[in-house]
Amino acid sequence: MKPVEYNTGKVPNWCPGCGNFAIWNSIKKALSNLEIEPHKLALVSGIGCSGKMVNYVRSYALQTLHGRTMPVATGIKLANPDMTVLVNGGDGDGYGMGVGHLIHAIRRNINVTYIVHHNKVYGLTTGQAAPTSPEGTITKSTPFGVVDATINPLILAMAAGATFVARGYTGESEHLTDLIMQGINHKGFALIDVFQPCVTFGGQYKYEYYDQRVVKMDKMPSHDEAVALAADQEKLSIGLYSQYERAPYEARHPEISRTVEMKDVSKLIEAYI
Amino acid sequence: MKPVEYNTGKVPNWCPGCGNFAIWNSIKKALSNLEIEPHKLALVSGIGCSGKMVNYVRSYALQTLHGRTMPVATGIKLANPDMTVLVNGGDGDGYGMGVGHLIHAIRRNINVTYIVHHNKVYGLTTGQAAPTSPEGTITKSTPFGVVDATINPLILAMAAGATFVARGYTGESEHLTDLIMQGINHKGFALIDVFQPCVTFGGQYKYEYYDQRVVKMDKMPSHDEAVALAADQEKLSIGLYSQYERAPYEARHPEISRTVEMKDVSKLIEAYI
Amino acid sequence: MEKTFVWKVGGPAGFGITTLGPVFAKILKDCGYFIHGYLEYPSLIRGGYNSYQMVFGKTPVTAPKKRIDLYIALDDVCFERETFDDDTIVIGDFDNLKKADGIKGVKVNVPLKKIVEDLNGKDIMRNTAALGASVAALGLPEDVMAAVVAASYPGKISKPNVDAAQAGFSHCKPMIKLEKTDNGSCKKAPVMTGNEAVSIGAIRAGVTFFSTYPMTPASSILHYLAKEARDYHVTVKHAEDEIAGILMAIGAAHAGARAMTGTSGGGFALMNEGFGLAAITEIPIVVALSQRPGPATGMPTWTEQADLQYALHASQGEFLRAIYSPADLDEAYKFTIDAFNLAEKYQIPVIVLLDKFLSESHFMAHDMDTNYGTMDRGLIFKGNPEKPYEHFKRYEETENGVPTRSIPGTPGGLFVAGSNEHDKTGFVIDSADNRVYQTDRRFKKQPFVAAEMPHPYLIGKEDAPLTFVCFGSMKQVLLEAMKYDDRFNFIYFPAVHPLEWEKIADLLKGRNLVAFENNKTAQLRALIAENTGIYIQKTCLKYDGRPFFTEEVVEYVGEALK
Amino acid sequence: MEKTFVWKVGGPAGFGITTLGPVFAKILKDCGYFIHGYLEYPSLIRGGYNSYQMVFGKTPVTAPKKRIDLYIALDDVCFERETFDDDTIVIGDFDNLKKADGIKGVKVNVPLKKIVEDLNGKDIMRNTAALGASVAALGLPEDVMAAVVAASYPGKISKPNVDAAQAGFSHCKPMIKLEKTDNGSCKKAPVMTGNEAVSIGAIRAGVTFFSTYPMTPASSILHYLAKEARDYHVTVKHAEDEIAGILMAIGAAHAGARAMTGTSGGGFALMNEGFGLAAITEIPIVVALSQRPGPATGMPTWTEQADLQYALHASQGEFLRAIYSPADLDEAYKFTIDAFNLAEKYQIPVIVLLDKFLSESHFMAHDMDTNYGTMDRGLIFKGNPEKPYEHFKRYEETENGVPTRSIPGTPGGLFVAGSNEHDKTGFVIDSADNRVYQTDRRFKKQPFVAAEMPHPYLIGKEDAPLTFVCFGSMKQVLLEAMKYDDRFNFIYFPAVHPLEWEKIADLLKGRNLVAFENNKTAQLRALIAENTGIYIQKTCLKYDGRPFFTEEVVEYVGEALK
Ligand SMILES: Cc1ncc(C[n+]2csc(CCOP(=O)(O)OP(=O)(O)O)c2C)c(N)n1
Ligand SMILES: Cc1ncc(C[n+]2csc(CCOP(=O)(O)OP(=O)(O)O)c2C)c(N)n1
Ligand code: SF4
Ligand code: SF4
Ligand SMILES: [Mg+2]
Ligand SMILES: [Mg+2]
Repeated sequence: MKPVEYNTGKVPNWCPGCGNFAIWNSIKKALSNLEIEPHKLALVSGIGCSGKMVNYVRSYALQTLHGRTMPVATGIKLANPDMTVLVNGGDGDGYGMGVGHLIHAIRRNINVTYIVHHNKVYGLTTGQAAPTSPEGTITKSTPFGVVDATINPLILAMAAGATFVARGYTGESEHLTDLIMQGINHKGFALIDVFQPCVTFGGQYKYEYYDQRVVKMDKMPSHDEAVALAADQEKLSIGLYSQYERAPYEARHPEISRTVEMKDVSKLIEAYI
Repeated sequence: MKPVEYNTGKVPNWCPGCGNFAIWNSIKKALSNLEIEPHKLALVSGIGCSGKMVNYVRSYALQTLHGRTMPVATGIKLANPDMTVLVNGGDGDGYGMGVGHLIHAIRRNINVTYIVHHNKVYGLTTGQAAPTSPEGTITKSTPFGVVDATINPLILAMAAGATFVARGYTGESEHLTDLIMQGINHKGFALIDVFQPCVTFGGQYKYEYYDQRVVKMDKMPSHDEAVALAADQEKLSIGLYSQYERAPYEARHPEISRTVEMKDVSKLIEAYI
Repeated sequence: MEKTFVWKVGGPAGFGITTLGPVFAKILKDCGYFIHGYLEYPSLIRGGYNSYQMVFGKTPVTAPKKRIDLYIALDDVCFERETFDDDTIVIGDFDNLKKADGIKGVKVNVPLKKIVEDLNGKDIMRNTAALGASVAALGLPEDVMAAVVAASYPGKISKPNVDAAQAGFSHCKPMIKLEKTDNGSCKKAPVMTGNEAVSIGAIRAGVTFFSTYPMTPASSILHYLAKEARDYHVTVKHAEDEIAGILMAIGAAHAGARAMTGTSGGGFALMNEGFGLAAITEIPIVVALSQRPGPATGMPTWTEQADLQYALHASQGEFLRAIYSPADLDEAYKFTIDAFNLAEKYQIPVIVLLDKFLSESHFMAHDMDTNYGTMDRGLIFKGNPEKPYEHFKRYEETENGVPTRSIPGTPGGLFVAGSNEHDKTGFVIDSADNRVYQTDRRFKKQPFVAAEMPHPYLIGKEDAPLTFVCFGSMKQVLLEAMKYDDRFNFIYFPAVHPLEWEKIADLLKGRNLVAFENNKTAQLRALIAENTGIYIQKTCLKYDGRPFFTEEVVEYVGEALK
Repeated sequence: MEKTFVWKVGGPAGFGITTLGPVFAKILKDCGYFIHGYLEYPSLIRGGYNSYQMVFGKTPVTAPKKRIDLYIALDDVCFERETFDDDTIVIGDFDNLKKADGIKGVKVNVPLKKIVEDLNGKDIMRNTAALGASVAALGLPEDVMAAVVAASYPGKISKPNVDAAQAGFSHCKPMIKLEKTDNGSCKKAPVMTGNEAVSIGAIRAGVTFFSTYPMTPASSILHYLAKEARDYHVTVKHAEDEIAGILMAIGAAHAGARAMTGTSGGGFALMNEGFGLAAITEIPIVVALSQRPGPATGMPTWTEQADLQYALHASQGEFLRAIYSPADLDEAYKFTIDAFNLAEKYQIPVIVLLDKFLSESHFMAHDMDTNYGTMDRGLIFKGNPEKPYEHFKRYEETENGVPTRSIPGTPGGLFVAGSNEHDKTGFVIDSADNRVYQTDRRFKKQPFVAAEMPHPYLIGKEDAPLTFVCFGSMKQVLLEAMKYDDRFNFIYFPAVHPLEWEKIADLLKGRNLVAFENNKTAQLRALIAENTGIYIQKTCLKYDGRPFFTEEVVEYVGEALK
């Protein structure tokens, strides 16, 4: 299937110039390259501009609640491991309200690919601070500047033991396509944090900002290098930060069955006689 | 005040031999040493065996909900920065349900001391798996063994940028007392993860287990050393893993006021005329 | 029947539709008209279709209408979404609009694009130019417009906007003869949203702590208080989620703050457990709950009154809560102030129940008394400096079921604020006696709280043949409709719980009742039946995400009394 | 009036009180007695006071009693907590008990400590020794006891326990002459808890996914299903919290699993938002909700029926849910099976409402038919392999408001399961028409679901002068009480929503009604009034954390009919 065939026919209502378009395109290309059939794709999203992705990619889509993509994706994958599960969510959604679920998803190594639209702001609710908003950022909810330290999702995910941690940038869409393909191919949990300029509320964090700072890594760094690169606020390295093997979650649940049928419970009852 | 004077008169109903007694004693000693008056102490707890601490230490105590100590403690400290805020909670409470709040508390550097009763199990609900239960642990909720990777709270907290990260052990109660004192004296968020044998449901993780493995660190390690020590499952190092300075949360809120009074809103209304 | 006039502007999000409302409101106000501004927008940032409707007249106007007198079309999307009468005046840049063929109405071509280009202005300024044209069409004075526009846009963008407005003005002739008015009271009446009134009420009441997580249509309370935080000493936290939002507020209230949170249904769901914590620990908090259509994410930017029963029953176990359901700015302001006193006096969680229509529409306030309210923090232990380390019977009744609070830090007032059932000092205990004592004590407050809640009352002619029953913002709609057909009256619930139901039963009896609610299941009707046994047979319900439009009420009354 | 007998054992947590119950139950059962076991324990692991009460007789017994016939005191704490009659037999190791002076009752001294020491056994085995003594006192056969004890303790601890029981037996003479029984049906009746019946029902119904977070008194459903996971192919997840618990289940159900979660009030609070997600996406799930006293943490190990209204109204917005309220094992089992079919057939969330009394007490099942139920997964799209990548109108009515599900993976069945209001394919849309269509369609299911719910019915003599009205486990209490005084009957609600209320109104009319509920605010009464306008004036309520004891009902009836 060609990338364009993954369109649903709905025209995305993101702001003109929004980074989400590039993510959308990269997803479609990655799916096309990997020949993933729409009915074998479970697309999951949070609530936010990012979460609207469910409307634009041909798939079995499920739009969850704000901050709650991970448990829903877990349930889908465990119930039907044959589905490719691809998750889109915002940085507010995933690193704010949802950060607890993220840590547990990492612990479980659920076999889903999680694309976080890192735009340093709450887009859909018109521009409050996200956990990725740097200290001092002035927003509607923080008119005197953010006072909480900025979350570093890559460092956190690596510390939590994530088996695949990557960073992409919407200004490097082929690179991003490639990351998404790697993420989908990875057997386990793949976090792809994507710098996605919010052209409306993103303040200085627009394409110009990233274009000046983003560099591609030529190979996967060592763990220590990865942490240092992830911490760097000036040189923003994109690519795969960390990957290792560990049995994906569904492989550790031999009880999984897709047959739903009435069961004989006579033995269970007899045990109480 | 002597440690014993911090008793409330309620006899703790922990199992005989439970590690919680040592935490209790260390808390009372630390308070006594620091001369913290009971009415200047806000004790906050979660729900669990650990959470019962509120009944046993003379203080203004608040027992929150399961997993929710951090936001309540944040509210208390911001409303009255003069209070010493000391939090007790379980490892299920704090690293399971509550891990999202923990990460955000760390980002904020809320000026509270958080003692996590690390017993590798849910005590109060009779022994289900905690996020600290090693893979393979057989419990009521995981009769075929835990399949989620074990959480490493120290590594996670350091990665999240905690300004004070320590580990204690109930078998080393003076050391623990000292850690608690350091935590309280620390201007900012202090996480003290305490190995606390659950003698009833803790499986092999009893005093003998820890006694054989626990070693005291003689000085604070470098960051890299700290991560390596925290990862070590055989040599269990106790002491201060990491500490650095950053303005505590209340210091970044100049608007804090303890005066509650009717305000003149005429200017606010006029702005709409 | 008095004539009100409907002005409406529409276009994609990002065209400055929303900002136009308050500017035009101010012009009208300064000209002596009463106004009501109603906004529709989808949950997106650019594109789609936003609209702002201004209803105005010589007497108070409080609800939106279907029929439009003057419409400003900023984009072709308008013609997909709106229908006009033959005599609707439609202002637009018709040279640049492609889908306007065949629409009804009187087209007025204003070259918005060109005006803005000529001024070297930004595209978005087409909105101000169109506004200017509409002001001219209405025969309103140019100088008032210019002054208001000048004052509405700060600094550098002030002048260009005035220029645009004046250019627009010059492109249109007066087309409508409005009735003259010289009502000075309008000039002095503030125009704001329900959320702004709630926020100002909270500040008036001395709120010192506000924490929540943004959620439409409650977010603007957070924005407002955050903005005023330093001037009015409110610690405002945008927390990591609504769970933390309410729990921070509870922690703060425990430590002596006047604390509040605010959210919509989904956030309230997450707050449920904390809500019960406030109840059992008797830590006073105020929750502004602004309804939007559910379930789940539902229709985030639309309106509904479907969380009444949820507000009444949220959180496990049984406990007393109070719920105000203000209809307008004055009530939103006053009830918020009252809510704080009530919460502290009775040590209960108090909800101020709003909806998107009230929270985000513009209304005119006529009675936002800046002196309203006096501080009542209820029973607070003064302390015992002699025995500073003693425990205190925080959960023993002092009067009316209410115990005495002890604020952390107070010498001799130690206690445990326990989420478990607890004894008088707060220590956990499972005994049957204590359970009954504490439960009964907590519920004993109920009749006293009920006596303090604003009581339902009848509006309109006592003997009307039809009586609507409503709560919250729907009062505004019925008031507006009554101007057109006064053959109905209505019983309005400014608060829904707890109430003195015996008295209410008398109010309801012997009338031709119709439950009038902005929901599907007639939740107020259920509440009334539950408490009085009076089951209202007829309903007039709307649940499409919009408030009732005036005409719909008039039509219903017409049908019903045919 | 038939004689039932009350045996009770008490002592600190950790003394093996809880484990004794099922062992003794089996002995009684094998001797032909009907039993009911009721357990009280505080929220702690060692110490405090636990007790287990066994009521038994020649006909079915279903509720606890106040008066104790035989009591086993394992510790001095017993005498602080219990009071006896003059003729209560009190078995204890009185040489080692210090606080037994002055207690009423007939003391029977059994040297438990010595017996266990002589056997070189563990302290805890005093419980089995005491059991043996009580079996002797009741004149029950030693061989049955020995066989049951032998079978109850596995491997190495089997023999020592038999020895202890027999030693205890030998220390006591028959003191009571029980009526002989040879009821073979008891022997064949399973004895278990309500949660076990629910779990077995879920397995019977083919549950393939269960995720939750442990919370008393629902945890044992998790434990049970986890244990049987591999044998019965249930993926069981102990999630990080209840939010994840319900959402994993929703994800799994979406992907084709039969999915369930289970919790108590506090966990349900956290599940609220997800509950609404299931509703708007029409993903079928079953929620076992076992009530305990609130608010907040409340009394975690005690019982109450105070979450009825919460279950009815939880989550923002308006949507259809179904709520079963089983009273006994048979219903717990069957309704759970039905719940799965109902959830899938109507694509709605279904609650099985329990309480601690039902969830954790031991009852005897008389009708747990292993063949009960047939699989009904409702309307499921078969797929269109020709056009595998096509979208499907997942949210278009097929019949009775119910659309056709399409399970991910099915060719040609693509759709969006949207938490926003959506069109027929699931795409987000805000239009008024669509909103009304979808809301009406979702609610259209209601009468069809109502017709499938078990209907309230009258138990007892048609013309009794007093009619209790109850739901859930309280049926068991009233059945027991009726044995002692049959001057009352009662209307029992095996389900609470949705119901065919017109029919129920007829059932209620013309009776001397009393709301009989294990809560303070009479929540079923409210539900009845709301739906029928019938406001029940009289109440018999209990809210101290305990279920009603039989005597309390008898006393109430006596007073009421005096
Ligand atoms: C429980 C809950 N709280 C709040 C909201 C309102 N809300 C929707 S999206 C959003 C934030 C979006 O920010 P982010 O996750 O960063 O996504 P973006 O729009 O930036 O892609 C919020 C606060 C909600 N839908 N649910
Ligand atoms: C929302 C909610 N879910 C579940 C529970 C039940 N619960 C109480 S304590 C606990 C676990 C305790 O484990 P942990 O936090 O490790 O504390 P410990 O008892 O081991 O000290 C659970 C599951 C609860 N109280 N609230
Ligand atoms: S608000 Fe920002 S993130 Fe949202 S669509 Fe617009 S540019 Fe994109
Ligand atoms: S169960 Fe474990 S943690 Fe709880 S009191 Fe007993 S020993 Fe301590
Ligand atoms: Mg964002
Ligand atoms: Mg624990």
